Amino acid sequence: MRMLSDIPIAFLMIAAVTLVSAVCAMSLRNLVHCGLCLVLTFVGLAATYLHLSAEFVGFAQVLVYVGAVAILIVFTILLTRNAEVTLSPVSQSSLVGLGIAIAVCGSLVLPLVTSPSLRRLPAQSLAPDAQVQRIGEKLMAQYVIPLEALALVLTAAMIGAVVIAMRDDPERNDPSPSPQNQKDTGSVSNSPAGTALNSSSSTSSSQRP
Amino acid sequence: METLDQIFVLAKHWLVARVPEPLAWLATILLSIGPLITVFASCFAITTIVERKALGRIQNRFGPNRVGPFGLLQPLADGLKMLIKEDLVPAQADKVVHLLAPFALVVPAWLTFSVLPFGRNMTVIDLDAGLLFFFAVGASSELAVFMAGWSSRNKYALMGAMRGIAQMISYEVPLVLSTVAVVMSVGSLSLPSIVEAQSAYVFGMPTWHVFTPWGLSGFILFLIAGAAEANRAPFDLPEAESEIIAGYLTEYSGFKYALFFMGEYLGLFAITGMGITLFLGGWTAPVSFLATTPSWFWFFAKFGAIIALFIWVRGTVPRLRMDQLMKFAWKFLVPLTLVNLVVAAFWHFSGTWQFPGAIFARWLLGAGFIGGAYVTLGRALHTNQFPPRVYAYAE
Amino acid sequence: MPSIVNYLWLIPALPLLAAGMIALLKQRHRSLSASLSIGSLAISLGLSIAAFVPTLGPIEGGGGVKRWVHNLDWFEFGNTTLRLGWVLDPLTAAMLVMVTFVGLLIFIYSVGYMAHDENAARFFCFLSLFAAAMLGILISNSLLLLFMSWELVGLASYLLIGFWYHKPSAAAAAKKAFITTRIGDMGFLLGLLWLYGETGTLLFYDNGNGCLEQSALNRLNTLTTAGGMGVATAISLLLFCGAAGKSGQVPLHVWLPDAMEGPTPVSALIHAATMVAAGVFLIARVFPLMDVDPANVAGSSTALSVVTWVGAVTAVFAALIAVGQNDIKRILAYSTVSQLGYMMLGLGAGGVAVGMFHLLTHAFFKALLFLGAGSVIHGCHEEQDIRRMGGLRRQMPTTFLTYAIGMMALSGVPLLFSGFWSKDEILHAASVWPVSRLPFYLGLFGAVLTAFYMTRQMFFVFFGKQHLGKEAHESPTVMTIPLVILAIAAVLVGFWGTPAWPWLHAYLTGHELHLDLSALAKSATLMLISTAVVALGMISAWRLYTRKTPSSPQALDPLEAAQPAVFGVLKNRAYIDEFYEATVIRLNHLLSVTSDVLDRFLWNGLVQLVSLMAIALASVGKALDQFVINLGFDGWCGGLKQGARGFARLQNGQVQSYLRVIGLSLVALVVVLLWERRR
Amino acid sequence: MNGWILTLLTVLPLFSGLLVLLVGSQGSRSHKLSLGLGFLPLLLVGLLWRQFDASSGAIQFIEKHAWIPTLGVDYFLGIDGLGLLMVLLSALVVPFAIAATPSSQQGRLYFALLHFLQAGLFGTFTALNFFHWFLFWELSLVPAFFLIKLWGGPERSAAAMQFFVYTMVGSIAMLLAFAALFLAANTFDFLKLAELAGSGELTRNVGAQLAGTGLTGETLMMMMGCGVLLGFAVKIPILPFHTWLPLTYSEAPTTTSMVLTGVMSKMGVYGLIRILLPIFPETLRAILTPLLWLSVATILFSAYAAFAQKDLKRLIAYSSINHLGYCLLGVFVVLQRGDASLFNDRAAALNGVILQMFNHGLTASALFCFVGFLEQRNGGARNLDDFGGLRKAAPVLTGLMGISLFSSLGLPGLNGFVGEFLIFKGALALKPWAAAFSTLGILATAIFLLTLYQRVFTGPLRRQSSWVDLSLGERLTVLPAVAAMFLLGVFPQLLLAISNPTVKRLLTQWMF
Amino acid sequence: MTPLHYYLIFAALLFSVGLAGALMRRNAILVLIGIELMLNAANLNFIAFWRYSPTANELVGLMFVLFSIGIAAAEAAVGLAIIISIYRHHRSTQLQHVDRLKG
Repeated sequence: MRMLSDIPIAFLMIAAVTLVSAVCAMSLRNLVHCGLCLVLTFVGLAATYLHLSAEFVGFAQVLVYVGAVAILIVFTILLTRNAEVTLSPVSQSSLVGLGIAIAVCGSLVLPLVTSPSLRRLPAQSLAPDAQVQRIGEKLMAQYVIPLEALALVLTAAMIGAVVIAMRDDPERNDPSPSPQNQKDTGSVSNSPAGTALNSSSSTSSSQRP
Repeated sequence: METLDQIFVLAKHWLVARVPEPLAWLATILLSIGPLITVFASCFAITTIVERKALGRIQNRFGPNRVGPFGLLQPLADGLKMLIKEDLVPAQADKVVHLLAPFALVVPAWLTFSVLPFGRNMTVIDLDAGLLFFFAVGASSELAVFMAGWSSRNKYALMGAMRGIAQMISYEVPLVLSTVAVVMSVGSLSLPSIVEAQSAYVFGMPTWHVFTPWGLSGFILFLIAGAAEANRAPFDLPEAESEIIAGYLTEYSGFKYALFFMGEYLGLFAITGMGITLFLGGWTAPVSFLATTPSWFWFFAKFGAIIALFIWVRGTVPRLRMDQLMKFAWKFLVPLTLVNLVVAAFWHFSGTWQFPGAIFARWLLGAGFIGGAYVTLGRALHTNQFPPRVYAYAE
Repeated sequence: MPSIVNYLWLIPALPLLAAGMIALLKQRHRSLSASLSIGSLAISLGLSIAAFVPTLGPIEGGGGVKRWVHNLDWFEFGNTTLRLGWVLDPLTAAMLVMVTFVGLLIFIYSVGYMAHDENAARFFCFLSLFAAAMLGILISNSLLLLFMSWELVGLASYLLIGFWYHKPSAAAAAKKAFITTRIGDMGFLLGLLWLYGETGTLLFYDNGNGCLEQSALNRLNTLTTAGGMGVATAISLLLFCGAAGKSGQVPLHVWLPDAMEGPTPVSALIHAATMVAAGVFLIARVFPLMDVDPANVAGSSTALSVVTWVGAVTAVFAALIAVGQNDIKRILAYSTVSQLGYMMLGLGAGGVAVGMFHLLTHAFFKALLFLGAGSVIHGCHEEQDIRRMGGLRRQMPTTFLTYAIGMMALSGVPLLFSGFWSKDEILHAASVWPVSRLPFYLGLFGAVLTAFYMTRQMFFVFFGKQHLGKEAHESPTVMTIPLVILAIAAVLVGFWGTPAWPWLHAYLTGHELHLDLSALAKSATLMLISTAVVALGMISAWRLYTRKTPSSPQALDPLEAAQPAVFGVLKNRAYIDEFYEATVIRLNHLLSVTSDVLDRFLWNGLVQLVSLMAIALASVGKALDQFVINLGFDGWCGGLKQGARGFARLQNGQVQSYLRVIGLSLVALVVVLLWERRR
Repeated sequence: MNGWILTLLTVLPLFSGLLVLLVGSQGSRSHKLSLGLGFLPLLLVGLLWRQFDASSGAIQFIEKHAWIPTLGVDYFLGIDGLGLLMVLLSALVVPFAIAATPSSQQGRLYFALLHFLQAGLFGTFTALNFFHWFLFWELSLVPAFFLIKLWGGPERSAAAMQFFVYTMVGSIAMLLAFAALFLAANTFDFLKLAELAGSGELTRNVGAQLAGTGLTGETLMMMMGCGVLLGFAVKIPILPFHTWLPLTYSEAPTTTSMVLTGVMSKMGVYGLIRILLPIFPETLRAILTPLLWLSVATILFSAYAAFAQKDLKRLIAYSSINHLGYCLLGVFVVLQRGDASLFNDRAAALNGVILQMFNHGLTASALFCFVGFLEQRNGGARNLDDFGGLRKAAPVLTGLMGISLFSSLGLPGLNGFVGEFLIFKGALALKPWAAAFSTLGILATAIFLLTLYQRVFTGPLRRQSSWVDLSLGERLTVLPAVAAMFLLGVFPQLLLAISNPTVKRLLTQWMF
Repeated sequence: MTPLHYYLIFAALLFSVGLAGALMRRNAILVLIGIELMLNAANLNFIAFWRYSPTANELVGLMFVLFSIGIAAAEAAVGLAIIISIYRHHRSTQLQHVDRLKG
């Protein structure tokens, strides 16, 4: 019924890969594997963006997520000793969770499928000119304030993350601080904030897990 | 001379025309990838031998001279060795990830070459955000290092991976920032347009970025960060044999080890290629009257020079300690690149100075500013850890 | 204008200065203080005489009185300035000489009298203060200055009467004196202020526009108050109240007998010579004002007729009471009151000269009598009740002689003694008084009584049996000398006012003076009547007491035996004190108690009431707050709390449960939207 | 035009109070220091007196700075003859009180509060703007309250509370009245208000502004007038509002009651002259007769009540109500309608009032000082029957107290007489019946004062032992006051030279 | 060109997978990964709508995604830091243990 060529093979392939890796990322026992599947999902998504001819966003997605966030997640997995943890049995509450997720999926997909307006959209539209030049101008002109704000947010997040994750009192380099005394020193470590630049976000080697 | 310059391009079009229509798109792709891979694989082989010979000479000894005349066939021997050696995989290792790691490293390395302009319109894919693509793909190498380090279930491997990742992430920042200066002055992310911007000649001197104050310092910073990114020379801490055997490569042997080894060198070649396009004017000739020589010749000449530089550095500069490495990156390189950015901006805006000697004044100011920053940062960081020596007995 | 007028103010100033200095001295400088006060008074006497000399000669232009005035500004208020001043005219000069002379004698006498009193220094201080005040009254040319000295005299009398302060009776007497005179002074003040209001000035003589001068008097003549009475008359009557208070006329005389509590020289000075005379002097001074009377019926202004009537009544009334007294000084006190009545009678009926003549003569012989009584008391060791004395003529001959001369002068023994001439002048004036003849008859009856009680007193004190337990002794010479001098003066003073040679009359009124014995003839009838009257009084007293001499001090007085009821009344001073006690003092007490009660309970009560109301309001508020709001509110809050606990369980800290809720709500939202769109 | 002396004068006591608090320790050192500081304002007033141009009678040393422009409130100080005398009185009485305070018990806080009280007084007497004036009117209450509360007699807290609340209620009425006035005239300045009132415009404005209340201008002015009058009535006091005074004066420590009676009661009369008369002439004239009845009643009732008192302080308290009654009579009598010929009488009455205020200030504080000495010597018992025959034991005390008693009695030659004479001269000409009744007051005063003299000083001396005559220090404290009594008695022109021009100006200004 | 709603469905699916993971798994990191997925699904929606919107040249969708990526990076960093500190505190990253913030 539809021409072979007009079935979006590329899109379907990418979508399939991404969805499968997303499901794996959620369900695998070994957390590191989940992390890696997540990376694959990110790459898949980047490919979708490229497919939607938004190169800049695709490359940005790869650079940010694959380059940084994935590493973060993997490191966190290492630091919180979850690498070996096995899957806990599927409990009753998780089934409820699944049910809700399915319900949400239905509530999202159903209107999409049935809504008349989407059909009206022109299937064929020429690729918008998303030149880096124009993006740069836009960023620097119209969206300069959000850009500055984003810079601030990022710096703040970086410092915050370092402060939160830093060990409480490095002098007392007690290898395994018992939960008891840990509790009283409060969750957010208040040791003297080291210079923001002394270690990349939580990956410096001095961070013995 | 025009044809010599475009010899390869013309050859490719000629061949594509030969191929039947439906497979034409496949042919164009293959024809652009094929030569790329062969050229750089051979470069890899040559550099291994040249490096070992050069190190030998630096250390006042002969390099490998047994296999073939003057040891020239040594890479062939190594390659063969790698292929036939047994590929051991540790028992508890995470087989899948262990297997995937080398490929996760090499594939992105090859991808980085797709955007470099080897000669006039000899770029595989002329991406609008070529530079961004280059770094995006480069960023995935940390992941591969992690997979290698973690999957081999070996403390040294893990330690090596951690160090490697820390180093690569830390040096990625100055690397990107130094290129930002170029992007800012050229105004575009696509590499051919950057080379284009440097192709003009003034009184016979080429307007390469390296001849501007920020360009020179940017080039030096780029090379340093690039070396660290590719785990070369002074920054080859992850595979520091003396400390943690081969770092994240300890559990690899045979073909996977060869792949890693090749990935590393490819990373080096990508960095040098990018350095050339950004600062040394890519395929433009050094002097105006030599402009007629083929563009790709100049690219590979500069390429060879920089690789020699790296080898030379490897031979002479001692390896950094881990904390010095980190401190150097964050406390020294990042601020310097930021200052460099400022000087680039100054250079850009002071372009309109008309009075005579404006060039010298601008040069002087720019260089002075960067030099000043360099000196102050150096002095600020120089914390003499060791108290002054007290010669108890000698008067 | 003689230069002395400018230094007239020295006369009162010197004793005042002396008083000030003595006050600053310590108690023990007795002799120094005595000499100071006597010295200052002596100088004042000299000055008075110096002032008296220029007023003697007749005025060149004839008619009118020599009068020199010296006025000065005191202070200004509004657009006017209040001016005070002093005047030198015959009236002032005469009085000045009399007061300083008698005062000096009394000062000398009191040196002896107070010899054994330890705070004599203070006594002399008060005496000189008194003298200064009295002299101030005499010379003042402004009614205000007169009033101020008047009040100071009152103060001095208060201090002197209450000198023996440790005796409660003395202190009470002093207070009584001051307050009764003060009542009179209130009238005086009102009159003064009214006069000031009407005439615009208080200066008597201010070359033309003084209040006693013709222009002011004519203005006053025209004005009448709302009650129809002439303003001048009203003012004069008010001034007369002051005079009555000070001179102890009938309604306000109660303080004078009690003033005997003070030492005798004080009584002598105050109740004989000076203070009491102040009242008469005031009337004499403001006589022109008194004379003004628009109605001017029967030749004498209403004011003067009132003066006459009061004088007459007081004379008789006081004489009657004097008869019933047993205390030597109290008899003399009542005699002074009656003599003052005579002076007022004289002033009212006969004018300034007559009144002043009797005042001058009375000053001398009454001072003599008081000092004599003083030496008697001194001799009888402080014994004052005449019934306990008796037969002292042998122990105290000089006192007896001088006292006899004084007694005869007082009762008006003819020809030789001054009392006869001055009383004769008054009786003559009373007889020709156009308004009515009753004062004349009262005068005669008073004369009889005077003779009677003086002889009674003489008999009790000097004749009859010796009742005194102790041995009486004659007073020292320092006391007897003034007695002798006064006795001589009592005799001589009479001769300068006899009808034949009316020097005083001429002097005071500025008429021609020429000796004509025919005047004696004209008044011969009157002189005969008065001698008869005096003889009648003396003989009846003598016969009564020689025949029925009371056997012992406690025995009844013969009169009392005859008329117990009447004598009882007289003895108790006609119960006037008790009457006052009953009315005025009681009223005062009542008023004070009511106002205090009113104060304490009514006004305070109101305030407490208001505060109670406030407290009540507050408690209502508290109750309302407690029961209505608290209960209601707490209940509601409790319910709220229960409800909230239900919701609290929802927030169980599990992050994923929150996520579930979000998911469900998303679904619900979409469903709603879909459902919405379908319709 | 803007001088600074008055502000300095007002601020000086505050500083000295603080200084005493900070520097002085307990006991005599703080007493000496406070005494020294107490005389500073007196020097300043001396300076004022010398620079004061008496003849003009206009308000001088004016200081006018905008303070709260929106409210029309400006910092407006200035004194004329009346103000100068009152300032002089406060400057005399407070050091007199400090000197008379037995340094043994009173701590430095006591002296500091006295200084603050003095500051309040200066402020009140120099203020010409209601806001500023009212501020100091209340400010002077606070130290007085504490003085009574902390060092008073047995029922001191009740007395202090009653004193404070009573005066507060009065001043609230006044505040309301002035708020309404502000609505109409949009200014708090006494002088401007006086001009407006004079021209009758004030009544029209009030009528217009507050037309909403449906009342006419006159009735509103009447209500406001009565409000302000109530404020002063409590302070002077006028009869029905005087019950706080005897309790307060008897419970307050002697030297405080010296200041209270010496100067605080004068604030009321000062207020009448400065504020009430110029601003509410018509209103007061309308209710003149009742006011006069009230003042006569105040004179008589207080005199007779005094006679019935047993406690010395209450007796003198009533006598001070009586004396202030005369001031009332003098002030209200001035309002009597009449032609220009009565100008001198009005001037007499008003001068008399000012003189009476000044003299009574001196005499009453001297009397309280003597009572203080008596109280000290008699171990705190102040009942008339506790004394007797002191003349023998303490002749100097008797003499000096006698003089001040007679001065308070109004004996000519002493300062009491001149004031009363002038008031009565004015009153008799303007309102004969009121003057006549008031003379009864003089008589009653004579009676109860002499009774006091008799009961305390004459008669047999009961307890020989405990009595000792005035020490040198006490004599030095009292002598200046007694000397002043003589001086002012003989030379009243000293005061009248200052007050008369001012009175003439006020009368012409009030145009009646 | 693939019609718009393919992308939207794909994004929805991705979103629900993320949500399912977040709800079902008990490990904090996995919840975080789930959230990352949801975020990316949203980004995808943006780009899809941007691509098919008539006013694509405005680059609004694109900008949105860029900023959303930035924010997501920051959020991931802080989230993971919190997880580490929770781990250090509770010795486990199981979400059930971390329930101090309750009513």
